Amino acid sequence: MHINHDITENSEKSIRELIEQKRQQRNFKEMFEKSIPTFLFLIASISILTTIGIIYTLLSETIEFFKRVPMTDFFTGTVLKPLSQTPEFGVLPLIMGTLTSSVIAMLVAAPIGLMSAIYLSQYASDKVRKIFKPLLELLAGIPTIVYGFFAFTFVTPLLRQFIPGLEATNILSPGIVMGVMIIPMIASLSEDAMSSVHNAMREGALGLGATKLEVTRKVVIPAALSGIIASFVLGISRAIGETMIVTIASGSTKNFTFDITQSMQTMTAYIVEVTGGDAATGSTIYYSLYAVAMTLFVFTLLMNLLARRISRKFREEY
Amino acid sequence: ACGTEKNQSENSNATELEGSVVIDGSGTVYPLMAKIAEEYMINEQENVSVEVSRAGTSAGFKKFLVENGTDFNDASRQIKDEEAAEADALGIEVKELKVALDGLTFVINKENDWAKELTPEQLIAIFKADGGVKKWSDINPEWPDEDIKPMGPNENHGTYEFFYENVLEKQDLADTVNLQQDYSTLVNLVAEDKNGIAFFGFGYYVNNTDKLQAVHVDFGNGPVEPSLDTIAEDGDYADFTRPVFTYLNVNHAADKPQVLDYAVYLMNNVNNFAGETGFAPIPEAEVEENIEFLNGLTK
Amino acid sequence: MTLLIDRKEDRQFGVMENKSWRKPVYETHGLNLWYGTTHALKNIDLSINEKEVTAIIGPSGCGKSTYLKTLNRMVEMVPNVHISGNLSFKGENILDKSMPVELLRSKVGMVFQKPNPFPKSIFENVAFGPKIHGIRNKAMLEKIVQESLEKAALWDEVKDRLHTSAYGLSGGQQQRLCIARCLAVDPEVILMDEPTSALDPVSTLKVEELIDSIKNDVTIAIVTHNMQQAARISDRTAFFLNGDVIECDATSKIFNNPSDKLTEDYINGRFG
Amino acid sequence: MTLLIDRKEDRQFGVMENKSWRKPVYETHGLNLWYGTTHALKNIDLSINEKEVTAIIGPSGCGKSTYLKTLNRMVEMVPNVHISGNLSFKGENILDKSMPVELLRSKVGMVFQKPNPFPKSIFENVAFGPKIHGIRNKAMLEKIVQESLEKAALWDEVKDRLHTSAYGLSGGQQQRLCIARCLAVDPEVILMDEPTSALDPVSTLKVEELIDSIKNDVTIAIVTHNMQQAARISDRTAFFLNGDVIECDATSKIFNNPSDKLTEDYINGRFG
Amino acid sequence: MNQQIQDKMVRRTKFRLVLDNLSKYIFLLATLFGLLVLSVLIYRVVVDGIGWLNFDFLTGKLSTQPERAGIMGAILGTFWLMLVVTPVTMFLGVGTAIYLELYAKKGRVQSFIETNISNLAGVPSIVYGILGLTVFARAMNLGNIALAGGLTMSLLILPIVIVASQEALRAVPSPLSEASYGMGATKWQTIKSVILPVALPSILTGAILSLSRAIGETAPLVVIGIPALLIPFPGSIFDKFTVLPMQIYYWTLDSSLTAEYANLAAATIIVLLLCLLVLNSTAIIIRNKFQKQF
Ligand SMILES: Nc1ncnc2c1ncn2[C@@H]1O[C@H](COP(=O)(O)OP(=O)(O)OP(=O)(O)O)[C@@H](O)[C@H]1O
Ligand SMILES: Nc1ncnc2c1ncn2[C@@H]1O[C@H](COP(=O)(O)OP(=O)(O)OP(=O)(O)O)[C@@H](O)[C@H]1O
Ligand SMILES: [Mg+2]
Ligand SMILES: [Mg+2]
Ligand SMILES: O=P([O-])([O-])[O-]
Repeated sequence: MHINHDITENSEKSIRELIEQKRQQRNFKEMFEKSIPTFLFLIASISILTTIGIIYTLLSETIEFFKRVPMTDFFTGTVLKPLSQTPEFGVLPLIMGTLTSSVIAMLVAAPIGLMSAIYLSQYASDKVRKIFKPLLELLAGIPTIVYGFFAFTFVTPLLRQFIPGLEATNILSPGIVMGVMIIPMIASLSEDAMSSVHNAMREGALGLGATKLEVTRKVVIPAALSGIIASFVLGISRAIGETMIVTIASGSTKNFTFDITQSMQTMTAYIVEVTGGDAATGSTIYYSLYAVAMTLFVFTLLMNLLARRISRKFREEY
Repeated sequence: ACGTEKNQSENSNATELEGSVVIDGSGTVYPLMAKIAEEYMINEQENVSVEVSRAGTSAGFKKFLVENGTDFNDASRQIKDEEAAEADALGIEVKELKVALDGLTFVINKENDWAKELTPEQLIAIFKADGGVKKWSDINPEWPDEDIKPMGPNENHGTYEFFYENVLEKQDLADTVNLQQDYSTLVNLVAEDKNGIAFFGFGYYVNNTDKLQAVHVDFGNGPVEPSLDTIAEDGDYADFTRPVFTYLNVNHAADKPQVLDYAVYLMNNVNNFAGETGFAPIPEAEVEENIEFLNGLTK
Repeated sequence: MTLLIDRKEDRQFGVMENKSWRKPVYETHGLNLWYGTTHALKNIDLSINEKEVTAIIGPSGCGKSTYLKTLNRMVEMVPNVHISGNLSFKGENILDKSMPVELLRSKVGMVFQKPNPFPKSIFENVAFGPKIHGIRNKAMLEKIVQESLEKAALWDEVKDRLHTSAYGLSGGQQQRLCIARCLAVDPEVILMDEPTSALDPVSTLKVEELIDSIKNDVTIAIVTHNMQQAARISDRTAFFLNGDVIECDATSKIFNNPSDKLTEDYINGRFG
Repeated sequence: MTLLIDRKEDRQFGVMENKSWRKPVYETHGLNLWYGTTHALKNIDLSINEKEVTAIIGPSGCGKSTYLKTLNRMVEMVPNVHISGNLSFKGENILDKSMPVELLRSKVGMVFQKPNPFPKSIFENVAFGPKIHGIRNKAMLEKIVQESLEKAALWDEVKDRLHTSAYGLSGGQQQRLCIARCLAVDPEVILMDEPTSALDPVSTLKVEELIDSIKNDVTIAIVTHNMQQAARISDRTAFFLNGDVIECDATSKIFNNPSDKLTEDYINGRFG
Repeated sequence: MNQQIQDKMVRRTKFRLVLDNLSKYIFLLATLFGLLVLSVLIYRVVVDGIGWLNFDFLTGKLSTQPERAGIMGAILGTFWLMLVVTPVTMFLGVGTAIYLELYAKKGRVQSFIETNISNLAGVPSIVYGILGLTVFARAMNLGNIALAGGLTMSLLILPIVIVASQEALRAVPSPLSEASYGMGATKWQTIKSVILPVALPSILTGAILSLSRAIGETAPLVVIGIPALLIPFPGSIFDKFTVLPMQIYYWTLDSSLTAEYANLAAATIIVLLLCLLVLNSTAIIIRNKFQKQF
């Protein structure tokens, strides 16, 4: 194409010619451009390295642990006395503590979180939602150490006024506080799931004369069930991995019991106890740290996989 | 980030030192060591960083007895033979520095108005496996028919070992004894539980006299209340009095001037700060002896 | 604008029938509606007559959907809506906030542009309305479902898979299912907002036939952008422009001899 | 199908001019394109001639956009696209993978249905093309921006706010800005995919005037669903149906005397 | 059938409305519960801590004596920690997101990496602590310095940053990138001058929120080991350090030694919460300001 406007005369070169000319000089740029995907791939593989790092670290020391303590003793033992003269390494008390606290947390978080989600997505006006949501998110942003402090110095003494048998360190209070911590997570994920239910569907039901409650119960929740259940599972996973709240508020008694008024130790709190006290290499207790961490890792991994499986499965259905 | 403005003139005789001194070990000894470390950094060597941690005596030894380990390990019991052997094997020369005296204190809930005075035998029976004591009424039929809740620091702690070895004389602890990593947990447990009874260093008791009361122990000559007066190697509370130590890595002291300097400062000041942190002082003669040893390292 | 109702003469399909003067079901007087500051309906006067098909046409954004949604107060779901004026349904003022919309909506069904079945079985979709209104009796529900699907001319196509997901149906079938879902609560009016615009021609035809077949029982108001469709299926047509009703009259009149120049221009595709 | 190029006779605006036989810029022979298994373009034979406006019309889904996007290989951005056949630009086979698309696209600009200025200032929008092609000189850039905006008939409207966000412009101004952005790299061809369908009538007119004013310098291929627009602004018109080119001829011929029955039906609104 | 349905409907509608209203209030109460706990928590902390919060406390050095104790060391430690975390996570997080969203072919590798990232997001923080202890503190022999802590925290929040950045990139309207490609821009040019600038606000929002997670996180640092008494101010990322949450942890534990430590912990919590509030509001402001641009 021939250029016949001012720029040609003034600069002697047309834009097109200029561009052509610049293109000749682009060799370096092309090499740069070509190397970008590789470079970014290397960056992306850091996350894979992290996983490998975690698994390798945990696995190698765990294997060492199982050379000293038979796997069956570890997984079926109900007594954990790592420091005793005659140490016993049964992980069941820790699993019990972890599951108990998680169940308590979910008993608090699941209904309250879900109801909050329903309120925010179905009932609240835009204005109210705009105020409540960030406030709830604030709840999620509070460091767990603060929750631990709160559970220990406020919730436990409060509960003890109603539950006389409650010990000063117990699994109930951190469980409840953990539940409060998880509420925003469940509320927000479930709300996302419910708001992503097509408005058309909601309108369809409203158009038939359904009340909001009926729309929610019969249309929105069934349609968003995948997301809701996935949020529960993620909540459980979060509770299982929570550390500071239980460390501070539940003591370090390795009880194998169903009694939630008693002190119990979770897997995470055990790790803190052992690393805080004795992180020196070589002893059996040191290796037990990795075995417990591995168990914890597997637990949460399973939960996460389950959450994803659930949400994917339901998504396929509709 | 550390300023160096003022102390040139004040400590003109002392040489400016820098670097770090790493201390770990006993939680019981921690308050005393932290106090002295702070004073040292404020008044003596502003550019030396003294880091004090408190993993517990035994745990601390594991960090002390490795290559490039900690410089000091605080201990609420004496170093064990195995640990000393380990040090030999690693070529670490260890110097024991006795820093204060502590009284193993048994604490009970404020509301507990029956078990205020106990004998060592009764205490042992409460904590020992098969001691035959489960309820208060097992000790004295007039006392409440309620389960005793014994507790104490866990095996990471020198206090546990002192109790296990010197009081229980290596008899097994009852399964019901609630062993905790953190002293704060123990304080709260007893403060909140009418039937609780726990043992730990005197310091954790004197700071919580509003929440706890100490058991007066009857060693045979009438009940003795643990206090800075009774806790002494020849005091009334002598049977439950134990020395607390810090162990110095002498190789480090020889290599790092700040470690040695700190050790000297430490020994010069232990008795000044013992009282306010809940310890009884040690005889001056022992202090002198150690300072002499340390001065011998300077050359 | 004339409110006289003519007999419809040149229907393009459906049997010729003798419709005499119809009773208005909806009467609108001086209806104004604002979305925030947007004045979407301006002083609307319009009636919708019993057992007739009223088509609402007009260019995009003229307020057709808004008007339709006002008729069962679905428009209230939009935040910041303000309404003034009179709108009565069978003589009762439905803009009165004290009137429960749930009751109104069960009498005034709505069918949307895109079929929106619930993610449930075909049966459950149709039974939804009766169920929320308290009908639990299984035999009764089955009867209602079958009748509604029959009326919606869908029964034969789905009777063997009533309990499979409604999402397995084609677009046209889904739209007829949505109509069946409306019919199941035996509404007096069905409002349809471009019900065939998302459908292929064959499905569109089926839905139009369906409308034709139920119009003897139900009053229908239908928004459409397809002039031919309006001409084919409606008895009366209202032409909206920019929030105003320009003209409302018998469909034959609107399409053959509109009183307003604007209507004529629009019908002949001169704008829009 | 005839590839003869007629002189255009009844343009609706723009000066009458003497266009003689034009050289084809694009030549398409037996072009097939699949999206996965959807056969979107079927054996297309079509040329686009230099400094003419070629309109591409046809019902929705017939492949208009696909063909247009093939012309600058933007279609490759869709995963799973397969292309076969010949497509040459100024004699060079552009389907050849070894040809750098960046070069092609700098010569063949594209304007989309909805104006899509970058969230930058007006100046930066127009300077974007020259900059990515390596022109950094400030004076030069300023000159290019001004010239491009002038050609796009936007200069007077924006010259006082070159450094404010392009999002402050009206839809029609934004669309002209997008055209200016194309012009700034001095393209030989501009492809336009329904460039006015998101605009109001006044803005549409302005864009049409702009097309008319630049057609002496640039070859333009424009997809439109507005038959009047095609008739108004194009020299030649290609009618697509279902992935096929049914007819391609002088616009006057297509609209007044189409050779194919299908074309005639479409033009007269009988389907689509 | 008609009459039956009609009758039932009228009778039931009232009941249904009452039920609807009632449940609305129940749901509202549930929502308020979380907020109630939040306010009690904040109230308690403020009551305990506000009296101790003053200039000397903010700027002072750590001390065993409550009246003398200050948290400047912990504030600086937090600063150095974030100085490691911020660039590392931004670089790795945004880089990975760009790779996954814009370069990786949809396929096995891409979905493997994505699965891996979402699994990492669910790994408990304490496990990262163990990784950090083993890899950074021990194997790389960094010990418990800010760099080691920072790298550990980076890995911890990396998955969150990646996912947030991916969403931000995905939200860039495709007409914008199409326009750029249509002008002959190369992929990297398009990313650099069109996609990234548009996505930046959301990327920043996500990043700030994850960084605030790192600021409040304690467990990994407990595992790596932070001295209980550390008086000198850390002067670089190679110094030993402590951070605000660790200081809260230690003071909470030591409140049995000296009761006032509980107040110090509460005062530190106020400072920490204020920091987080500022960060979160910044994120929300950025989000609101740029959200409705397109
Ligand atoms: N939720 C809303 N908020 C604000 N304005 C709205 C809303 N819904 C519609 N409007 C405005 O009200 C006017 C009427 O909209 P309405 O949807 O009724 O038009 P319509 O005739 O149905 O158009 P279409 O044929 O495109 O569906 C339009 O100007 C529209 O922009
Ligand atoms: N990304 C894609 N993936 C799969 N199929 C596609 C894709 N884009 C278009 N198609 C299909 O290819 C065919 C042609 O589409 P194209 O967009 O070219 O139509 P069009 O003529 O531009 O229609 P419209 O007027 O609606 O824009 C259609 O059947 C369409 O469904
Ligand atoms: Mg509409
Ligand atoms: Mg198209
Ligand atoms: O913490 P200890 O002093 O009991 O080792």
